[in-house]
Amino acid sequence: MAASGSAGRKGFWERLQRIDRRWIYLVIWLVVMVPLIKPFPIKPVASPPVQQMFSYIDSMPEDKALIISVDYSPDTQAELHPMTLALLRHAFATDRRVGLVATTVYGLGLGEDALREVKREFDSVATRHEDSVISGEDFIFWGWTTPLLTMMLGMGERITNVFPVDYYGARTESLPMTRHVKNYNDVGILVSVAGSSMPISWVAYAQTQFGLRIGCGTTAVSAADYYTYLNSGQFTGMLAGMRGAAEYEQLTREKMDRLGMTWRVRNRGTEAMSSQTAAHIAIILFIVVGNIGYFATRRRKS
Amino acid sequence: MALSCIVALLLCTLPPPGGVAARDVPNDAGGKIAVTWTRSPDGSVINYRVLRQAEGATEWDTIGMAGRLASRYFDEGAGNGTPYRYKVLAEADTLQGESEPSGYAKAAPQWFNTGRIPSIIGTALILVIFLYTFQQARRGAKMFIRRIAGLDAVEEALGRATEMGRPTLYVPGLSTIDDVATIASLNILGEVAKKTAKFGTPLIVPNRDPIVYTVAREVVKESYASVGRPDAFNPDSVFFLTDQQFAYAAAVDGIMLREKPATNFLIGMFWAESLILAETGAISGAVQIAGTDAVSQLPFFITACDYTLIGEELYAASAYISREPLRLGAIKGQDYNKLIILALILGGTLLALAVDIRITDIL
Amino acid sequence: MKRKLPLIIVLVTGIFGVLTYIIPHPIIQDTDAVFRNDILRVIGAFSIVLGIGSILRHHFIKIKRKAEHWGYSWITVVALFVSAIIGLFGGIDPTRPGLLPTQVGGFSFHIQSLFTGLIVPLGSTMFALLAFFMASAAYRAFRARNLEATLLLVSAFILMLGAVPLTRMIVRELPSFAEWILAVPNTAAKRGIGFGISLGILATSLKIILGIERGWLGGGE
Amino acid sequence: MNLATDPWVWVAAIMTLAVFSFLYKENPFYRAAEHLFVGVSNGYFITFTWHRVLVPSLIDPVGHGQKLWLILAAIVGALYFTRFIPKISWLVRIPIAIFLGYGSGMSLLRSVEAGIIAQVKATIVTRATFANWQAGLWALIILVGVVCTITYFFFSAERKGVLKPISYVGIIFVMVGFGASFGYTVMARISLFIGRLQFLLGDWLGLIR
Repeated sequence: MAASGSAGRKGFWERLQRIDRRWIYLVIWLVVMVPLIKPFPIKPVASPPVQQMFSYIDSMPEDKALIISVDYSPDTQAELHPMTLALLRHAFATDRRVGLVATTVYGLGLGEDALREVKREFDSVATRHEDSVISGEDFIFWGWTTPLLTMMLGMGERITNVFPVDYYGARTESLPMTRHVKNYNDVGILVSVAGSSMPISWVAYAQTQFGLRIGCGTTAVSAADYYTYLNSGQFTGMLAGMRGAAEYEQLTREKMDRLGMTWRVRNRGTEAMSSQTAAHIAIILFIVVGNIGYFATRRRKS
Repeated sequence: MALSCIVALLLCTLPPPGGVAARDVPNDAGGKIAVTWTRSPDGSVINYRVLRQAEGATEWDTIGMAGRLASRYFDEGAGNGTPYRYKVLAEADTLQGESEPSGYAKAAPQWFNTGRIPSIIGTALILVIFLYTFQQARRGAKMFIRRIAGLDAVEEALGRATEMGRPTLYVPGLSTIDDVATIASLNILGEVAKKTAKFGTPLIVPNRDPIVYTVAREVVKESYASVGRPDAFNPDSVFFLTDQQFAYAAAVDGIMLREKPATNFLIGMFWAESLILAETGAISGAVQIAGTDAVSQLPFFITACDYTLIGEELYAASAYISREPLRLGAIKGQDYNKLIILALILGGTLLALAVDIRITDIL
Repeated sequence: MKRKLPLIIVLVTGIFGVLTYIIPHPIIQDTDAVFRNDILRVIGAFSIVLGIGSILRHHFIKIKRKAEHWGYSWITVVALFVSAIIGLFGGIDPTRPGLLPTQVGGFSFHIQSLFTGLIVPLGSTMFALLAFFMASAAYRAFRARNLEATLLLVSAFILMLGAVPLTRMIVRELPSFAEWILAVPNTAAKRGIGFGISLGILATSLKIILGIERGWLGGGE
Repeated sequence: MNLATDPWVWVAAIMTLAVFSFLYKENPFYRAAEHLFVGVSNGYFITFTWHRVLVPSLIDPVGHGQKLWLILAAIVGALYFTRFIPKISWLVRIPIAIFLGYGSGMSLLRSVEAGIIAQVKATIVTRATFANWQAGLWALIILVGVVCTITYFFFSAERKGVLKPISYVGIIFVMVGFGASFGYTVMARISLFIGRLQFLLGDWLGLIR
């Protein structure tokens, strides 16, 4: 390094031009890993589609339920699981009833995982029975069933017909929440969190036939294809990729603070956003440095 | 209106759906009748129940439910040739409103899908042009084809491999044999193999699909035979690796860094592994020629490879290298068809701007 | 015969493929369903034997010749046999055990455990290498050498800037401009390329069905 | 620190590290993981083909005396093996021809419908498109881009005269589009790496909780 300084600035740029790619890898590794362990505060600003979904859920009538359809599998978990968690927190914090369904077998494990985590958060600060989150009263995890079409349409008539027992094996007929949530008429919005095209299936069946409001949580890659559904109003809001999750987490955090629920939760989307942002800035800087170097060395040659 | 509601309530009924009609679904394999109705004006309806009665029967059977916004139901259990009629019940929590029965309808299979007529006409037109250019080519008409940078580099790249005494790697994409990109890639493989046979450069062809593997092996063997070097064909040079996408990518990455091929061809259909392969190839210092019709992967090949055949260039490539008349004829046909597409787009736009029509009316 | 018969088969199955698209009648549709779900699946399954034979042969040759890194070939061969035996005799459904027990104490070596414990992490880590490769490819290739390269660089740059919260706050229009690039010029380019690709597919399919394209027949008569 | 106790988590973590070690250089650790990956994925492939294809589609029905014509399909499939018998090795072309012909026939009309007719319809600009002047303007830009990009792919004429500037505009659209696709994908790819790190640091080492 010292030698390159005496060789002059041009030598430095030239060398930078042909820098070993492993330095680039190392930088990427560090800028992603360090913020994961020690996140730096970054305040996501909600984009309009995220704000739209949040506002709708926040202001829908108290007696309407939120359904989350866990339509992703472990390979897209990093991007999508934080959305499920944030939606659950928002609903429980504002005393909304929540129903969970899975359209794939993978969704079962992920749905259970999400419920367990958020339930623990609320239960650990609950001082009264009413404050804790109770299966069958505050939420029902209906589970998974096949075929898909029968499930999507059947739930519009009577959910207990489609799911006689819930994921934990309880008879759905006997659950207190069933009295309030019988079919789609009692549902304010269904949010399909999916790495696949499942949100479109929900629109095609549950929305066109029953007028059910559909929200969409999806990966960053798929989001580009979904904007048409958002613009046409078929989706009430959309969370796209880790950023969408982080923005929803931020809105939920602010809401919970206003409600005096100031306990700390693990906002994985926001956590990853610091990594995400750091990596983006690193790549942008690489490109800038690469081009400065390119012009610096070219000028010398000419 | 208010009065009718009161009457309806008194009778424990909802205003029923109206205008129930049934008819055979066209362009299908039979067994399907479409039932349509106008929705009940009452907002409390939860769903509609569809009932069916076969001619001569006395019973009405429930055949299915439809949501409160639905005004159509497909009876997919209708027997072909049996006349059925239908009734629709609007249902709320405890109330019901029953419609008048529809007329009789019969389901029947059709022999021809009239919805496909536009694409049949379009295909016929396109095919006629191709057949014409094939004919021209057979007669020996001169076929010009412009320079394609990536393909001019093939010879040079293979020459480089020979000079360096290093092998050439050819990845024929990760798709199956019925993917046309794979066929195009195998055609190019045939031409590349002829040159490696002449130069005496070792060729490595790892495969992801077992059927593609069998064809690729035949193609390479044939190329070696056709240039008079059947003895130089190494049966182990074309092999199957694994069906798992990323296991395949891992293994090809390993080959790139261990065997150090001087030239890599990444030609065919690719998914997310495109950049994994191309970047590893760049690390190994190989000259890389890529080509794919997977539009979403092209940006990665363009950034990481020396030459990239974009989309259609992949299909033009085997004609370009082999100069075989019929293949050149196909290129000519493609160009004529592009002219027609351009004419349709520009003409259609001018027409649609001049007079107020919808595109669905003309196409 | 040796060349004619395959060419006739290609023509016949090709025409059948076309008919499935225009004739809704059950005679065609049901035949097509049987063809796809039974016949092609069964025929295709046999080709896998060739594939497995090929990879084994490839590694046995390496072992026999003691080619460079031949020791690693044993890993592939042993892993292939062990996992195939576990899968074939242990069954594919963890709730319905096969002939071979796949559990020792609390430890399961069922084929699905191998899938989630080995194939999934290996596959998703290979996939994750892309995060690094994107960075190094961008560093090398995104240089403003000429107009084309500059455009590539600038539009990628705008999209990336649009993903950073800070710049989104400074330039409020950035995200929507990024979306515009995706929705307008990007769509135009992809559609234009798409036309050519569709024509290329058509020409190639036609050449195969008509027997003009014969490279796949391989050598010999 | 809260280390994982599940042996499979350890296996997965070691495999993850082995693959990442490739970033430094090709090394024995990666080489072993790579060879293991190829072996196990093939074992899984065999298992899947047997249990999910051959048993339900061939062995079960034929064993129960149903669909006996499937034996014929099996015979055609077995023709793949004639490759090893030089005298009748040409028979291998029969199963290949079946796949090839059917695939080509299937794609013929479908690519016209989806790849050409539908796209022409989507590209034509009508008066209705101008209901919103902005949408109309964007549609016109798309039209120009499509026309120029198609022109770029003319092979049977030299890029001279009027073709030269038009195809140049075409390549401009292509480059802008490709750059956008690249930039857009960066976020998703970093997410994949974050997912692996969350596994390593969270599920395995228990560092982030």
